[in-house]
Formats: sequence, structure tokens, C-alpha cells
Amino acid sequence: MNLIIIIVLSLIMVVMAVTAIIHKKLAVAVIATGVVSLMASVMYLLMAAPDVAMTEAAIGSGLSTIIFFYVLNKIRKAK
Amino acid sequence: MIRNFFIIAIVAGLAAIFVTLFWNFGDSTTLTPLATHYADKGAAEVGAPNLVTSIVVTYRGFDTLGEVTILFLVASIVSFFLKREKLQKDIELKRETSEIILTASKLLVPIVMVLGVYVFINGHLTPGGGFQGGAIIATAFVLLLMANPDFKINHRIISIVESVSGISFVLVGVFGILLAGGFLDNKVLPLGTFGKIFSAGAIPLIYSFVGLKVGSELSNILSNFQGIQKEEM
Amino acid sequence: MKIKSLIISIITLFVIWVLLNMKLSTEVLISGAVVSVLVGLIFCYTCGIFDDLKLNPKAIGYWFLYIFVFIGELVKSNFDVARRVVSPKLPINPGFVEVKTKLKSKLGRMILTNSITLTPGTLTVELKDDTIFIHWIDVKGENMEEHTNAIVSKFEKYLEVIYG
Amino acid sequence: MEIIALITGFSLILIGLYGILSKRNIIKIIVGFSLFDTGLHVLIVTVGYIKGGTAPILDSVVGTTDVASKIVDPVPQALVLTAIVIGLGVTALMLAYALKMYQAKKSLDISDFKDMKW
Amino acid sequence: MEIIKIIGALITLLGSVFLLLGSIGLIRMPDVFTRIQTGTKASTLGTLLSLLGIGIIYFDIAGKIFLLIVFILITNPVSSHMLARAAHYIGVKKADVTVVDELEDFENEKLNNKTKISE
Amino acid sequence: MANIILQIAGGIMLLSIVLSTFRFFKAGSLVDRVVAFDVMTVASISLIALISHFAGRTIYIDVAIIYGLLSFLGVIIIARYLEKSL
Repeated sequence: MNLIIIIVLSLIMVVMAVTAIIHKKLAVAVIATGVVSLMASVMYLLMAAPDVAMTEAAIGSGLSTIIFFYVLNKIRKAK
Repeated sequence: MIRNFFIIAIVAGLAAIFVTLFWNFGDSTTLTPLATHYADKGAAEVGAPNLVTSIVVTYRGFDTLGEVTILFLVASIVSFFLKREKLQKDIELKRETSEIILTASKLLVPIVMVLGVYVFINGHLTPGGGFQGGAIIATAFVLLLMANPDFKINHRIISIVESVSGISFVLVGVFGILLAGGFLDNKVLPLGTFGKIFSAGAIPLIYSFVGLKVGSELSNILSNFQGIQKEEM
Repeated sequence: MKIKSLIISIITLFVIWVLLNMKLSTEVLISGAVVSVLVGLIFCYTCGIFDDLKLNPKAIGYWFLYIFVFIGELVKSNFDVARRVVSPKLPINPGFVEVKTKLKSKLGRMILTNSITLTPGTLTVELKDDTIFIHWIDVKGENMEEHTNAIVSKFEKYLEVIYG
Repeated sequence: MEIIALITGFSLILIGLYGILSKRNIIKIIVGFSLFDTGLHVLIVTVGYIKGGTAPILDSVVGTTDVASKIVDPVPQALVLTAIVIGLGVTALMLAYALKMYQAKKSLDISDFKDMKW
Repeated sequence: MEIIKIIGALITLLGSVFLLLGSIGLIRMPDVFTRIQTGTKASTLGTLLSLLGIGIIYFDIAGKIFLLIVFILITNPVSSHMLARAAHYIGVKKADVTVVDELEDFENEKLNNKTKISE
Repeated sequence: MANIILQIAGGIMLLSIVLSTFRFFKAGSLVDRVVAFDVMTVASISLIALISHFAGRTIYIDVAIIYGLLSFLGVIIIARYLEKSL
């Protein structure tokens, strides 16, 4: 079961990472990075590292996203 | 053209290194000697059930100190860069906040705070610790900012909390030199019963200081990024 | 009124702390008391969120009734939406409708709108004073009174007793 | 299971590196850096994994005797724990630089900043 | 003892079926608002049921599971409300089958009033 | 017996995560992607609970609590960004 979960998670992570690099819209790239962070957190839990999973959950969900979106908002306003 | 070629060459070179690393990768079935020592003696020496916590706080306490220092430097450089030069009066009409998120933030901010405190006080029993707790406390400020975009985080209080917790963290470390084995030794306080909240010596105290410091530094970074939204570009 | 709201929030935070720790030893209780009083004083001194909560026996009885009604509605409407999703013709008839509420307290309104949002088929889009705009997946009825009767009234009659 | 996590970490690092080198938008470069960071963390955690091991927290499941044969390596986890927080700090610093650069030249294209190029 | 475990597992299975229905609705529905309806709501009930099943199997963590359920019940509707509000404000395209939009009339009226005052 | 049923449930949860990934790529607007992100988050909370059962460590539920309380913030931030009032 763990094997199936980890295969699906890593497929989604790689596809989302490629999307984050090649997509033209910056907001989509940031959301895709958020999905990579989410899946990485579940993956750390499978690798028996709950401390790391908790850190990634607390930082990847709120703080990282809001800093990126503050910058995007500022750039959009100046245009 | 030549640029693309170089990029592909660099990425392919790194991929080749990775492939050789990958072929030599064997499944590890036993711990390294260092980790074996931590696993067997850690519970008796430090008294914390969470071995990751005992490594972060005691065995590698200097790493933690250095990291907190790096975070402090990052916070100061960000606030130096994003210093507000000219205050622009806010003329554009923002959309007023929904009443639901206002009420929900009033309800949720104390709960998130209690969760953060739980995470860093119970850092030696359950997964979690000062860094996670600090990140959760900063997230409570994100919630306040979402409910009221013009909310001002009080810089005085933040800097007082930050410096007091930083000084106390170093002081506990120095007490470790005077009273116990070395810098940041947790045996300045009695070890207590294994598995209780007030046990493992000074670990809950140290992690509380680390959590408050990390939380105030991250909130400081956030408030700088928020403050520049008003300024004219 | 400020004192009542503060005391209720401190008790709530204390209960949350005990539930998180999952044990009832003395040190958990002591640390919980300290933490909940501190956090409550700093962050909930002026918020006044529990001001309108009524604490008489009738209101507490209605709390339990409300929870049962809510769970029943949740399950019923979930099966309804599940039927719509799997049926091949996709029988939907969506629209934005306007309804009125009689509730005055803020927490009561938030619980009402959350209940409306959580029962699938209806989704709160905007809340202005006593007017709620709802996206409804299957619009029935013609005017505002019929919409209000169909969506709001089943929750409102319980919340009115609890929050006044 | 470790092998798949290892491949994921490697491919995230390669994708992030490709993004850093090939993209011209500064925000895209920072996104690539963030992906690189995540891949590196996955890699380090995977190196510390022991087959059939459980989390290094001693409670009623693990017990306090003969711990070393049951748990995974706690040292890489402790290192990654601090690295994630530092990663957020570095990202915030880079974004602050990016804002200042945008303020100076009104452009996010990296090839517009040639003043110090030799 | 085994019976309780099987009951919990069945409840979890029911929850996962609701999650699946939610994501099928996410794919099949025609516009953003109906997707928010079927997607986030059905998946909320699905998560609640799966957590309930796990809480029945491991009774010693029932307190934490209860807290988690309460948190999800508070936070999830707030986020879908904010998303729907933003989507309506920026004028996301609505499905052709939408029968009535009283909110749009309301917003237009408010906009007219505002311009009148400013003139 | 109970274990087999839970494994089937885990498979169905993974399927729903994969389906919402499809919606992420075949999206008409940014809001569609955010809805898909929301469904993925909610599904992974229950996946975390299942993983804690398979690993036999109930202590992993703490991670699920952090997720359940904090993950909605990402959606709210994007919503505020969309309505231009960040």
C-alpha cells in the first residue's frame, strides 16, 4: 500500500514541478509549488519523519504562499 | 543557442552524477554508529522521548543557535530593504472584508495560538518543536492580516519579545556551562519522569524561547512585506 | 459583557488544551490554565465574540437539537448531490438567490452561513447585514419568501433561541 | 520505496536547476530555487530511511529498550528540520531583492540587469 | 473487538467514496460555482467520515479526532465562501444553464449609487 | 479484514487526488485550479489519517491537526489576491 501511495505522490510531484517551471502565469507557478510542498509533506510522513512533515505543512501552506502573493500583488499593481 | 547548449550540458552532467550515485545506493538496514549511540543512550542522557528534539536542542545545540542567528539576520536585512521611504496615502477603494472571515478570524486566532504553544511545549513528547510552533504563531498573524488588510503588527512588542527570548536562550546555554556539562546542556534543571510535560530538563524552556523567537522573526518579515503594499512603486 | 465573553473563551481554550494533550494529569492542567489565561487575555480581551451566547437550559437543549438537525441535513443533501453527480444527464438548475435572516449576533450569523455552505446544494456567496446571497444548485420557487423558507428557516429557528 | 523517493528527489533537483538556468523571469527563478530546495530535503530524508523503521519517537509502540533496531536515522531529520525554516528565510530575502530590482528598472527580466556584467 | 474495527473501516470506506464523488463532480460540472459546490462540500463530508472511522478504530485518540473534525467544520466553509465571493467579484464566466442572478443586480445597483454620489 | 477494507479506502482516496489533478490541468481559470488544490488538501488530510493507521503510530495525527487548521489559509490568501484587496 505504501508503495502505491508513494508512486502516485511522486508522479504528481514531478508533473506539478514541470508545470511550475513551464507555465506562463506566475500565479499558477506559485500554486503548483504549493501542491509540490503538500505532496512532499505526505511523503515525509511515509518516510517516518513526522517532525519534518509538520514543518513542511506549517511553512508550505501559509507563509511561503503569502510572501509570494504579496510580491505578485505589488508587481501587478505597478503595471 | 550556445546558452541552451550549456544549460543542457550542466543539467545532463548533474544527472550523470546522480545516476552513478543511484547505482551505488544500497538499502541501509542498520543505523550508523552515531545514530546508534543517540538511539540507545539518548533516552537516558537527555530524557526526551522525541530523539529528533534531543538532537536539535542538546547534541547539536550550536546548529540551532546558528540557525536562529541566520533567521535574525534575514529578518533584519528584509526590513532594511523594504524600509518605507515615502508613505503613500491609500486612495484606491479596496473591497470591504466579508463579515464571515472577520468573525472566523476572531474565533480562530486564539485557537491557532494555543495550538502553536502546544506544539512547542510538547516538542519533546510529540512531533513538533520550536520551529514548527514559531511558524504556526506567524500563521496566526497571517489570519489577522487576511481579516483586516490594514492591520498593523506592533513592531515594538515584536522586537521586545524577540530580543528577550533570544537573550534568555543564550543565558540558558551559559547556565549549562556553569552548572552542567557544557553549552546548552539540558541538565540545568532536573530530568524528571520520562514522558511527562515538565521533564527532560531545560528542553521545554529552550524550545519555548526558540518558538517565540522564530515566531516573532517570521511575523516581522511578514509585516515588512505587508507594509510595502501601501507604498507607491 | 466583556467579562462573560472573556471567561467563555478562556474555558474553551482550556478544553482544547486538555483535548490536545489527551490526559488529565496535574501538570497538564496547570500548564493549560496558564496558557489559556495568557492567550485569552492577550488575544480575546476586546473581541467580544461570545457576547450574545445564551446559557440557560433551554438554549443548551437547543444546541443538541441543532447538532442533530444539522447532521441530518448534511447527510440528506450529500446523497442528493451525489445523485446529481452520477446521473448521466446532469440535472442541475443553478442560480443566485437572495434570502433574509433575522439573526443579529455575528457568531450566530457565521454559524448559519457555515451550515448553509456545508449542506451541499447551497453555497453562501455574500453576506450584507441581514441579506444573504446564495448560489443554489437547483432553484425552486419564485420569490424571496419561498427561498427563505426553503433554505434558512430550518436552521434559523434553533439558532434564534441560542443566540437571540 | 526508497528508490522511488530517491528518483523523485533527483528529478525535482534537476527540474529546479533547469528552471533556474533557463528562465529569464526573476520570480520564476525563485520558484525554481524553491523546487530545488524541496528536492534536496526529500533526498536527505530518504538517505536516513531504514527499511521497516518507524519514527524516532519513543512511546508505548517503540518502548525504551532495543531502540536502535526499530527506528530510522534521526540525524538527517534534525538537519532537514532546520533547513526548511532557513529555506523560507532565503526565499523571503530573494523576493525582497526582486522587489527592489523591479523598483529600480521596472522590469523582471534578468537580462535587463547588465550593469555589473563583465 | 474485531467487529468494532470492521465498522470503523466501513465508515472510512464510505468517506472515501464521498471523496471520490466530490472529485468526479469537480470534473463533470460545467462552471466554477457548481464545482465549488460538489467538489469541496462532498469532500468535506468524506473527510469527516474517514476521520470518524479512524477514531472508532483507535479510541485513545478520539479527543484529537474530535478537535480535528470541529476545526474542519469551521474552516472549510469559510474558505469556499471566500473563493466563491472572489470568483463572483472578478466576473468568472457562469454556466449557460444559470437561471437567475440576483447578486449581480445588487452589485450593479450599488455601483450606480456610488457613481451618483461621487458625481 | 479491517485492514483490507482500509487499503481499498486508501486506493479510492488516491484516485480522487489524481482526478482533482486532472481538473488542475484542464482548468478554465485560476479559480478552477484553486478549487482543485482545495480538494487535494482535504483528501490528503484523510490520507494522513490512513497512513497513521498503516504505520501503527497514532502520534501522526498531530500532523493532520496542523493541516486541518492551517491549510485553508492558502485558499483564502489566493481569494484575497484575486479580489485585489491583499
